[in-house]
Amino acid sequence: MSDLAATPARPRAVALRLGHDPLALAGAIVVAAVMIVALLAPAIAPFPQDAGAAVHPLDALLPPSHAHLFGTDEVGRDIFSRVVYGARTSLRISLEVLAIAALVGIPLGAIAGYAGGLIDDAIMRITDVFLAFPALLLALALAFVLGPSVGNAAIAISITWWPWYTRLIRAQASTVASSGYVASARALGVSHARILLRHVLPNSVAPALVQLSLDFGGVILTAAALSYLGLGAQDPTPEWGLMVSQGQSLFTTNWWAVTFPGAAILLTAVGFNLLGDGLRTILDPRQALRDRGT
Amino acid sequence: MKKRSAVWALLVAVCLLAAGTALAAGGTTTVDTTFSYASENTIVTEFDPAVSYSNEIIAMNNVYEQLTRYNSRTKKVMPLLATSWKSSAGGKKWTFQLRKGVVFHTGRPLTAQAARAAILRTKQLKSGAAYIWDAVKSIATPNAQTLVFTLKYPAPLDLIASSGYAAYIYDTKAAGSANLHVWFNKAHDAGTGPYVISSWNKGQENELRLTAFKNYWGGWKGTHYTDVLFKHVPTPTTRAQLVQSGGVTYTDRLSPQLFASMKGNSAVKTAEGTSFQNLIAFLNTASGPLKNTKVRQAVADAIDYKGIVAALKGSVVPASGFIPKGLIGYTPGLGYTKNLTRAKALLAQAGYGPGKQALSLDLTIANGDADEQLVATIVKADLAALNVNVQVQALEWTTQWNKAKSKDPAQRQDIFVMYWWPDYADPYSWFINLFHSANPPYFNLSYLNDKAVDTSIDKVEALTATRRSAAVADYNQLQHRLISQAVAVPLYVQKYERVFSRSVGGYVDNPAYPNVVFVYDLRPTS
Amino acid sequence: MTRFLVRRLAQTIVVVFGVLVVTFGVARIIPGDPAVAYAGPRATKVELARVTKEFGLDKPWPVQLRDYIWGVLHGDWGTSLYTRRPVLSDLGVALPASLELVISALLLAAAVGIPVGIAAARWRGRISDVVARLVAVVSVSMPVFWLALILQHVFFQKLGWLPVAGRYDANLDITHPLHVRTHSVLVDAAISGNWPVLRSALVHLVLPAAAVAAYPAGAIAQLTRATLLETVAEEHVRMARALGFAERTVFGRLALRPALNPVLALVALVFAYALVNTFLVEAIFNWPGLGMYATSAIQSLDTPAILGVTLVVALAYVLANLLVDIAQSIVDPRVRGVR
Amino acid sequence: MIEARDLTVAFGGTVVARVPELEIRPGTIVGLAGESGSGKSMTALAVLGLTRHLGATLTGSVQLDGEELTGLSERRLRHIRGRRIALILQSPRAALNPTLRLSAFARRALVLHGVPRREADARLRSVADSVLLAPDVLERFPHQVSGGEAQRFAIALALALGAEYVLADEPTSALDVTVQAEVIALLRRVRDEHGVGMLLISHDLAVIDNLAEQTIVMRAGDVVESGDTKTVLGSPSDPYTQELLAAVPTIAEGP
Repeated sequence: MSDLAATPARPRAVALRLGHDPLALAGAIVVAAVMIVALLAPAIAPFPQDAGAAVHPLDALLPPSHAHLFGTDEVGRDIFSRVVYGARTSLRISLEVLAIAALVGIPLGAIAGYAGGLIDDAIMRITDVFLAFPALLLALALAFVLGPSVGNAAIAISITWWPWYTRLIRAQASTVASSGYVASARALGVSHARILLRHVLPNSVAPALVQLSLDFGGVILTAAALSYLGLGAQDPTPEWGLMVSQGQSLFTTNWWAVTFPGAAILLTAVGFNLLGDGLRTILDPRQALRDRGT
Repeated sequence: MKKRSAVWALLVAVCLLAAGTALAAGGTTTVDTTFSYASENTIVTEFDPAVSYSNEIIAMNNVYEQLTRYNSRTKKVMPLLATSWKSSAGGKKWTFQLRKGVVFHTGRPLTAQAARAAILRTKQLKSGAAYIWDAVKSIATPNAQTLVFTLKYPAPLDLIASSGYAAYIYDTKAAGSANLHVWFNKAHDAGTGPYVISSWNKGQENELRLTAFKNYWGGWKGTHYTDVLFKHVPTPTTRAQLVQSGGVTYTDRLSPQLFASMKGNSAVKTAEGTSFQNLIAFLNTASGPLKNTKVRQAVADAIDYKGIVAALKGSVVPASGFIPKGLIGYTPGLGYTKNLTRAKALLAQAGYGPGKQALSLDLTIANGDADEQLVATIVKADLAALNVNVQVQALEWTTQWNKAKSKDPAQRQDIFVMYWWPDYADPYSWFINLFHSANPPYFNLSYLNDKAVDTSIDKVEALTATRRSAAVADYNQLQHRLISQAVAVPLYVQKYERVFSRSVGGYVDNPAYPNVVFVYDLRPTS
Repeated sequence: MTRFLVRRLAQTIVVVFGVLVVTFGVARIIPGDPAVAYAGPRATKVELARVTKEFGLDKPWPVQLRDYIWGVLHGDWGTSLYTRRPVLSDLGVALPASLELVISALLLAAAVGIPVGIAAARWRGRISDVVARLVAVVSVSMPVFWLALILQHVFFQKLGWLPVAGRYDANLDITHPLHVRTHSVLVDAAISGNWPVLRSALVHLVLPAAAVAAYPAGAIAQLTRATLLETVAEEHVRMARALGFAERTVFGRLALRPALNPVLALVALVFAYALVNTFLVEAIFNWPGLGMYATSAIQSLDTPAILGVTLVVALAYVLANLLVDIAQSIVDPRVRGVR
Repeated sequence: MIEARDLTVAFGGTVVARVPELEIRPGTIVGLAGESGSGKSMTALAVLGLTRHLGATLTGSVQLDGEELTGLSERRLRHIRGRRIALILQSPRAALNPTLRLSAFARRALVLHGVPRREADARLRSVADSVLLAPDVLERFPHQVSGGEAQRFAIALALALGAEYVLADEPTSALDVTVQAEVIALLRRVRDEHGVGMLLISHDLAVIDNLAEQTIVMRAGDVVESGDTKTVLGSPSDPYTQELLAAVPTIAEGP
């Protein structure tokens, strides 16, 4: 089986090839926009204090206007400012979750793939157990124990997210482990740890990079769902899922309270998914092969 | 496309076809004699008429009847199971004449002895609103039609007997030798009212169904609703769309915006009116940081009452004291107003406030109530400005209540937000239940233990029957004391906003029986 | 075949055991003494002691774990503090409603996803491919609760085509009462030949199923396109074309069947995701499934019910995985040796 | 006879195969030699018009018994593929649909080309016997048969369809030596007994020398030498052919 692990291509080359795929390009633009909005939130948001604890009950539920681009919510806060700061909350949760998931999942996957046998089986069964638990139900339990909050939602999601990376890396690592140069390294008496670090991990990490870019959208959706159910972000934290939940009873009469936060979730998730798809075709040659159809 | 996916396409087509035909079939509407009531909360927590004290009032008042019924419009007590009554010996002796020809749903006739047994059982069980019968020393039944009450102190017994809670007359022999309480909670009833319980499935959307009681003493001449269906529909938008589409006949409270949008809608009728229901935030005077009066007063001064009323878009009116307008003892000009400077000063004296030690309070509200959620958001924001962090927890009502009554004070909340309305059209219920000391706590969730307040409450009910002006003065003085001590904060008085199908005739809102619809009195039109 | 099944069953049992242990662990870390929660705050000391003993809360935790697992296997999943009924009987009512919604959503997703995936692969690079890929990405990125609100608003409020909520028309209870056997309205109505209720149930199912079906449909379309393109690049398709088979047959029977294998595996993953998505949709459509049961359990701090829901969702996921593995070996003989 | 003139196959701008002239007469075998990537396979696919599926552009003419194939509609071309010109591929088992039993796959191909279902089974079984394929092998799935059996089945299917020409793309390269001999013998019988014209593509000059009367040598897409096998392989004029021959450890004597 020839070694299909892709050596990570140089960033410039990746950007170049992204340009060819219109959908991936669109994704990259949306993601860049969301990141800029998140970074420059204080500058972009006309009413930064509305993202905090400020309320203006007298201006409750004003329709979208020049002053309030997206209108105001049921306690008079400017929805546009809160959606802008919401970008920050969502990106922070995704970074937190994916960092934890990658740091736990990837090494475990590498060990399982490399070691094989009993260790592999044990790790994979543990992974299966955690995969069986949807993030929602763990968030439920955590909301009990530590009280619902953005942080606890992030913990709950990462607990159920790392197994995906373990599974992904294990498949890749076992192929790398069975290849020639690992056998020769071991023959030279190189320690298991060094082999894992120098050979197995670098060559298995590419698919994980692709999965990471795809998962940004997934984590944002899951976090929004938890906040919608009241298990994640709590008022006054500006979080898109929470804003949809709060505006829900106003949907038929004041459409803007629900529409804009929901659209923000959708747009951001679409952006990351398109970008992820684009990266996958570049970083994972097998997929490229499939796409060219030769 | 290939054969396989053609099959799939066919499947989807069948679904859509079903959609079309169903709608066509739904088109023909004969006069619909089922009155369906969409409620935000689950309907039944307790079936025993002696103990029932929660949302099931909306069903119980169609199954059971009281001796009398209060008419909020004329402010008079009307005959129901009792045709006439008179009081003597300075209001300490009341004689009621019972209506003839009334039969319980169990088949037994309504006699004075049966009525006496029902009231005594309710009194002995001492739960729910049983306190309303405290004034009764003994009940005599000289004959099958006459009830004679002897009271320990003068009290308005005709008004008390009209209470929406704990005043139902029921057949105490309904369960024979079995335990009556357990029998009731198997969804049985032993009332005299126009409807009988026909089916109950907890946790389902169509939770409770009542059906007409054939030999109801009022008879079934003319057009009446033959069935009453209580549906649990938590989401406000869904309830609004159901009533608008004819999916349900009546819905309880919608959000102010939804109600405003319904007014212009030809498919429904709307009704607005003042109510005796107000939203009160109880501050924990017994444990936690609010034990310090200065901190409580600061919290009371920090809240933006005008903002709350404005945000609720005309569905509420500002509160003045604890007694709503329309009841004796109502005192205008007693409401709080936001006073930030005084709030800061008071907090500073207690060592809290901006730049000083942060204060954390936990506030509980009932889950799913959009108005309470909004109030919590505004209170949290107002207090955040004073470096006071309010943790809001939305809980199921019974859980919120159990948390407040827990034996360990540390588990209890600092601020308990809930609605209150009188059991009968009299202010006494606020004070005996909410501010009179009681151990273990029941509804006195400020945990107030103030001898002066207790003694004043104990004598005010008797005064109402004898020297009304003295009673009014007492209520006035009581409210001033409670407000100055910031024991609890009245946030607003709710306006009832009803939305029901155009086909409903003869609807009259009676605020003495909160959210209750007396379905028998309505006329279904096509 | 049997060797593969036995190994797969053994793995499943280990995972189920793992799930039970984790659920038990979660129960232990949830604060609040279960006895107090059950007996009620006003319970006397004696009452609390009795409940503690009855629940066996005084024994060391390994013993409690053994009792817990023994209990679960024998149908004793504890009593719900909220409904005061055994959790298992509550789940017996709630699970069929959620399963009815999830399964119809997955069927709808396959009915839409697979043809879209085929079309995208067949006309790769052309407009319909780009459009199909865009539609798939949007449906995968759609927040399901937001979609549910929009569907309800458009199809009920504005167009009035479909009912707003509930499982079937309430006044059918009088004219055509449904004989409840399995608590799945579709199944019960079909068995007892109650066509009006069946039709009304189908109509009430369309919107919630569509909302839940969005993610799976997109995911299935994306994967079908990818695996189909991969299969079409293989030798046997070059041979099929050389034998004169038309593209229609190539992209249909010849390439699709081998390409379906990974799609089946996806169905298992997407099943759990869809089941959780029903939690978000049920409140909006007033669908009395696991979601509504879990939400009311959350609000009333009802630990046994929460654990019951956790366990049943986890077991459903494990079972779905097992069923998919079996289906895969049927669909694609290469997978685990022939029958 | 298959006649190709000035055949070029290009991906985007780059030409991958240019064949000035190719003639395959019934009952004869034309060898096509060259390193891998020299455009040999592309030439075979070009004849069957299958380069279009890979997104390549085809110029030049391909005639079958005088009928120009390059201009034909896809529908007309499909009648010729398999029925008159068959393709044999390098990895025999991978060339068969993995989810169909061999008999089921053959039956679909035969029915596609108008053979009634009843007759299809009989025709397949008789041809299978002629290529020493036991009936039970036909009931297996591709991953349960050996490489040799799969290749023999492919040839049997071509014969069952009545193909007059066979384009064999490295038919023996993926087989071990013993099975290679069997397949080579079978190909010779197909030429001699069934009068089938064949294009034999291989990088193994021994196989070409063994079977082919005519030989063409390609390098990087271009034909560097063509003519009788004896002259091309015996005394090559082109330096590249000489290098190729030198690289082969043993030279089998001519037929």
